Amino acid sequence: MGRPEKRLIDRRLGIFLAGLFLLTVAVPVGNLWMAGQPVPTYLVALIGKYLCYALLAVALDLVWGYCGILSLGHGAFFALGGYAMGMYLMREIGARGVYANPVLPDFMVFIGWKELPWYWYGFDLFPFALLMVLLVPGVLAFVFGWFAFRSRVTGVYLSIITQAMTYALLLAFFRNDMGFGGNNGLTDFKDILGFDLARPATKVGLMMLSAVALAGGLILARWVTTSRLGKVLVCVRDAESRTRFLGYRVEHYKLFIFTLSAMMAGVAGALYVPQVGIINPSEFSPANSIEIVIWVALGGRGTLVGAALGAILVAAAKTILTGALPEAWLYALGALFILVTIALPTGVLGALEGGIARLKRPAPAQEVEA
Amino acid sequence: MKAFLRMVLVLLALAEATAAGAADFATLVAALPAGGYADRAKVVRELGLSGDGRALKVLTALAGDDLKVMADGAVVIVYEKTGAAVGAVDGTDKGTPAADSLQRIKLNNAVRRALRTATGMLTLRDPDPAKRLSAARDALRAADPEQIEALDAALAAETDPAVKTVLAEAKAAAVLKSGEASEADQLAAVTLLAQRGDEAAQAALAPVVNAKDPAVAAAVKKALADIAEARKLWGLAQNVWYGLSLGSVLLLAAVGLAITFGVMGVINMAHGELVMLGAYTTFVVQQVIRADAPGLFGWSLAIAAPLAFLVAGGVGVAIERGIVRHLYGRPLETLLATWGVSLMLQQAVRSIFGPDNRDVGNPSWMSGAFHLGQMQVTWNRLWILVFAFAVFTVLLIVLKRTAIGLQMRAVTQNRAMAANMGIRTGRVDALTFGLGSGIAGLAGVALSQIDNVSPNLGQGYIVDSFMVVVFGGAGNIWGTLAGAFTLGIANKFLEPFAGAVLGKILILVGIILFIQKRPRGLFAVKGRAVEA
Amino acid sequence: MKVTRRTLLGGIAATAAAPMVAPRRLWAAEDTIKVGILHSLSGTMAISETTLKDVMLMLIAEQNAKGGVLGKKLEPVVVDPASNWPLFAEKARELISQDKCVAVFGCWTSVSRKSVLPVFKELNNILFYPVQYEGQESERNVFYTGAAPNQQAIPAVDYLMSADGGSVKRWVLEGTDYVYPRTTNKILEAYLKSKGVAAEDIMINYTPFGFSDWQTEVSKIKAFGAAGKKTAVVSTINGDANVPFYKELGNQGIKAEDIPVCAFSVGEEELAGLDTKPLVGHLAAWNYFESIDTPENKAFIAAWQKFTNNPKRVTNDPMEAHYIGFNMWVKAVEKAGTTDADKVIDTLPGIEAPNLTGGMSKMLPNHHITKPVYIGEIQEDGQFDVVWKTPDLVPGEPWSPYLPESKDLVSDWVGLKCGNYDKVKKVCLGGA
Amino acid sequence: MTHPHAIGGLPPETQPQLYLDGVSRAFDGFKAINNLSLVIERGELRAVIGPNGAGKTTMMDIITGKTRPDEGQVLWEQTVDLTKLDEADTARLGIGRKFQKPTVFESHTVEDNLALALKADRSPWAMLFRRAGAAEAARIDELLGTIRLGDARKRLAGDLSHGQKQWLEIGMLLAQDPQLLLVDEPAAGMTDAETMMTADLLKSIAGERSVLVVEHDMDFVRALDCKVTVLHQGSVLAEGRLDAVSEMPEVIEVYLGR
Repeated sequence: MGRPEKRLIDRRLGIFLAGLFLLTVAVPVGNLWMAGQPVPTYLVALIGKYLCYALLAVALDLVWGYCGILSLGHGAFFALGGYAMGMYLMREIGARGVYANPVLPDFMVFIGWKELPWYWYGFDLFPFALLMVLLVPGVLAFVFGWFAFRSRVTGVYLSIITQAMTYALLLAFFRNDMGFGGNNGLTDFKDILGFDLARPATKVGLMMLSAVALAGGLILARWVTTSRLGKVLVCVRDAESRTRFLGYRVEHYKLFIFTLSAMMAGVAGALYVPQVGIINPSEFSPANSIEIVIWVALGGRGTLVGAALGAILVAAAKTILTGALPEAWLYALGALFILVTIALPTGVLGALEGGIARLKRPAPAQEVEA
Repeated sequence: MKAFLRMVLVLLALAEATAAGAADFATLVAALPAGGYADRAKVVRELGLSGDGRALKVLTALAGDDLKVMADGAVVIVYEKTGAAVGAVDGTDKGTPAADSLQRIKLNNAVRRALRTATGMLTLRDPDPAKRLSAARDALRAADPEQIEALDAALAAETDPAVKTVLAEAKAAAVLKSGEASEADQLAAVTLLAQRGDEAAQAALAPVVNAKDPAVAAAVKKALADIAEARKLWGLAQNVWYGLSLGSVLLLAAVGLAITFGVMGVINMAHGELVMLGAYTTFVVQQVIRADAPGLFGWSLAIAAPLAFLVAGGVGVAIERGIVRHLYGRPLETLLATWGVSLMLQQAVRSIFGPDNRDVGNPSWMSGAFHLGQMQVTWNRLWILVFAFAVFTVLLIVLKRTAIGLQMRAVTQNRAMAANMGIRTGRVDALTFGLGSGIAGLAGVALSQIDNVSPNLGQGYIVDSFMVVVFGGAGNIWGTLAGAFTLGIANKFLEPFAGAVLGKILILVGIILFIQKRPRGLFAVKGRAVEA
Repeated sequence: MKVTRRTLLGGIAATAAAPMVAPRRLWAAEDTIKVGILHSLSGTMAISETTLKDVMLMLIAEQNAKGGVLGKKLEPVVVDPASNWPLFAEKARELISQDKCVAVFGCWTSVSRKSVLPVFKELNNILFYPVQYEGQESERNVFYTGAAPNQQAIPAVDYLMSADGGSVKRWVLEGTDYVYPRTTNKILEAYLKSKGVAAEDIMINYTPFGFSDWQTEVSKIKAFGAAGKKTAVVSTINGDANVPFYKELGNQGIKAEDIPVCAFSVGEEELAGLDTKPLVGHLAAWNYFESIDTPENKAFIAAWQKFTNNPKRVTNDPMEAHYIGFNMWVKAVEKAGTTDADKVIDTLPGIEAPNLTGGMSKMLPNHHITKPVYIGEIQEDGQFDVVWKTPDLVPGEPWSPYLPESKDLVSDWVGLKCGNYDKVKKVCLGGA
Repeated sequence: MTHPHAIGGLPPETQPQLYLDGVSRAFDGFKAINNLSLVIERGELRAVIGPNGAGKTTMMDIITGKTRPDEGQVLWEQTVDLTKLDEADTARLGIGRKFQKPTVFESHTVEDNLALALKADRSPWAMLFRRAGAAEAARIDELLGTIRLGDARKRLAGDLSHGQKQWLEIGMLLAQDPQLLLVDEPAAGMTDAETMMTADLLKSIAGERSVLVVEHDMDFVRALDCKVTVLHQGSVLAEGRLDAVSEMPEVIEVYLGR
């Protein structure tokens, strides 16, 4: 393990941010202004989606990589952020739904509801929806964490109850009575803040926004982890008991980072929904949350940039393989997971950096792997 | 036996032929193919009431789809094996008509219902008491006023007390339905049915709750209330049974995980797929038996169980040696690798067996149900419960009483020390993982009897299995036992009130809250050693 | 050493994958017409959807054998949306904008259709949707070849209420908790009440997806049926949960003669995973059964079993829907002389294509088709025996007249150019 | 919560710093601590000895609030009830604890380990914004001198030797500026020279602060040259100078005599 660098933007983050910046410049140019459209609109939405996943992975890395909390329920925070945004987008449709009801979303008319339930109030206002994107996942994480961390639930026990949490939410959101569209979820969005979601320019804008959010999330996460608080988090991860005996209220630290991470996940979800055009309960499924863990592990736990990279790699692999090998892609993906864990214990980023380091400075003979 | 039966039939036919008239029977049989289902049901009913001894044979053939119409319009009974046809009315030989020249007499539920009642009427005087009992039950279900006469005759001739009781109840139901008997008779009928006190009695009483006679109506109302009250307690017992049964399924699914995850600390996400492999092994075994030795079908599960253990256990050993071995000390990474294994196993099964459900049959001893008081117990659930306990007991014995079990515990408690004492830890690891996986395979055999056998089978159980192990307290297989049954019973008590969906949500919230109270599960290993 | 290991592992992965990989594009030539196939080949829905992918491949191969369309070969493009709803949208976009498919045949669940809808509207392409659904939708870019509620649910209930069906008086509406059962049950509840069924004679019950412990639910049905009135269950239970449901029914001794179960989502394919002996007489309502004896159907089954190289492979209703839909599309393209989406969409209404049950189905202006309705009883051999059918083809109607929200709505993409036109207010609702 | 004032001068003899009376604690029926009473005076150096399972670690768990006693009184400075507090509370009161197995933050540098242990506002919010200052650096220099790890300042704690880790942990305790140090077997795994140096260090710490040492190594206890408490089966068997205690027949029987 190398010595942690103290600078806010180290080389690793710097390179990644530079790449991200190039992307946000190249994509709009290539999509909107260049002849022949070298970047098809299809790709824009795809990149936007990957960037949201990357932000979600960074959020998980913050709690898992730095504080040792393996959350198997982070998909829940992502989905809640997504639902908050989805609710705004539903209200934004207004009377353009198939039943032309100015207030009720189609699915409510469809199941015969006569008035808007109270928890849908306010979502017609964008700022309120934005607040909820942060608040709903944040409050859930705070309450959940307050109970769990205070009772000193740790390790697999914590992982499993986070899984129980997202599973319970999955079942709850499936229920049509909940008023969130049941299995179909929220869909058929028209526009956001008056911008038509079907227009390429809107898609490019959302993708750029996602890139900015990812950059912001990375910098924020980096700032937190390089602060004294970040060091205490690592203390908690490595020696929780020692940290307590030094007088730190471990549960407060866990609560802080868990809530912050949930809010980041919520933002990722909120950006994801207008780009994929649907939010439904399957986002709460435990398998989705496990996949987030896999992104982080694959990219490199506790490196932030690695987590983002892992998310993008796996999502891109899925896109390519489901199209290129529709009957066999699961073999390829499964094999990828196994190979990475066994052959690259420090994740893709670790292997990459190790490789570069070796290239720069030819290793002494005895270090060559036998 | 057969000869005797035929003799009785002939005697009966002779006795009644004069009264009912042979022409009538022939007309009825000839009318069977005509008209719609409602007409057919009517003819069947009349055949039943005719009491004609030949009717039973015709009706049995009809139920078995062996009654056909020949090109010339004659109704014949066709013997399935030989294809030979005989006249349905007189038994004359009609040769062996070509299969496609025969027209089917189709059935639907209404006709089938009429058939059941009619066959029942005709077997009320059957020499076999079991057949008479089932006939009496059919009569009770039918509650047909037109059967009163026949029931009276059967009652007079009946010697078996059990059959007699049901016959009396059947008559009571018919009497109530007709509403024409004296008040005293009707009240007696109500009392009789109230004594029976089960769903059949309820079904017989409920329609006459608004009887014309106010006294009868009141008595029926009271009887229904009494039955409902009495059944409440049984309902409680029934719920406990459902809970135990669900618990046994959870236990089977989770106990293998209690070894690989609870004892060894490997987060084995492929556990569900090992269960699935067990179920597919059962399918393959049954396929082979169906093709080569149909007589062994009753034994198919007994044959499949050890094979499933070996298949899943073998795959488990391969996973351990190939992957998990490299990851000890990095427990969370086993999650990633075994998730990959799970994806590959799912897809492999999909490629080999196809994506749709496979038909795993229930041997006869796994089918049907029996009554325990007012409680219904299905055989398959009972055997699964027994199987779950058997697996658990054997596992306990292996862990506590055998040399390999001792080595397993030694290695999991102190690997270095065990290695120093000459235990080959690598071999023990592989065997322990194989044992846990093999048990997952056994669970698959049981689950194939109640659930889909499809590539998704495992995914349905993996989350629940982890919940059970963690709720019970990882590292303690007694905890898994207690956890499985607690969750099973709690679930089944919540379900009637909250519904299946909300019930499950409440259980999950319950688990979350419970872990706050006991952060190391139900059966936590206590003491200060835990956190050291 | 390092290099060798990596190559070795890569080699293993490649050899493992190679035999299983079906070539995605069958013709590499440029001069083909590409048709997208958007069905899940993995995940929970693979169980139902894989068959539909296969049937599309067969239909396209047959069409190519006949010379293709407009003188060009058809080229199927298969992708796997993996039962993941956002992935459906992504893959739809890929099929249309990357692979330049001129029409897509796909989706099973309503949520997957809802997920891809905006994509088809935005990119102006054509989706053929082959599964029975809850209605309440009619989109310009979608052609619904499965049954609308009036082509399945209502006739089934009519049959059960008839003397032939057993004059059912008491109803259990049992479903999986999602939109299709919820809506269907709502329509049925309104319909039953309009037929004079009392509220206490209707029990509605929902269970989660993949529900497997049916003990309590089945005993509840049994108790509900013990009220002395003829009771039937109308089941909108989703695929996976059906096998344990029927197993429990059989074991608890609920016979079709006593409490028949009429299902809308159980076909030949689902029965293939079951021992049907205890289930004889339970019902299903569909627009097609494999057992229906017509020359077209016989030929289709023979071709299917030959194509899949499996003499036991069954056929089912959504397959027939794809058969009809595909033939309609071929005819429309040939009539329009182009694959241009706008022209094909305008040409399709009015096109007729034979169904497999001896009739001619017609594409209606509301983008639904005319279909016969059959009620079948389960037989011992896993097939259905038709016990009832509608005398004529029933035109599909997306907007249910039994729901207050939709009773005034009509869909007409030819005259009114509107999927949700309010007859009373005389306006096309919504701004889409 | 009030933070203890800096200590100046020796406290009066009559004021016990720590007071345990009739404390019991059972695990699954086994009484790890049984009616234990113990008084530590301010500035005192005390060694606690006893065979394995005598309840030494459980006693420390109870004092630091990690384990709650079933019964009995545990008072800090005669007023604060320690049974109501948890580890972080007791640490903030001024009780520092060193584990038997050296526990330092291995992925942090030696310097960071000490910096994180320094007495300061421990709330997450304050930690988020705190940056290193000159005063802090000076204090760390001083501590590094005391524990003789000046050269290792920038090294990762995980790379230190076993003995160095023990020292670093003691340094972290000192950084907390505690009034009472609970030290669990500090000499375990140390060389003889290191053991003697540790004894000297602890002796120098005592006086200003109270120190309670649990130890097996008799040479080390002898080197500490202080009052000794012998624990047996969860209660105090004997108390006094080591020479006196080791001559008591009951002590010889249960502990030294083996």
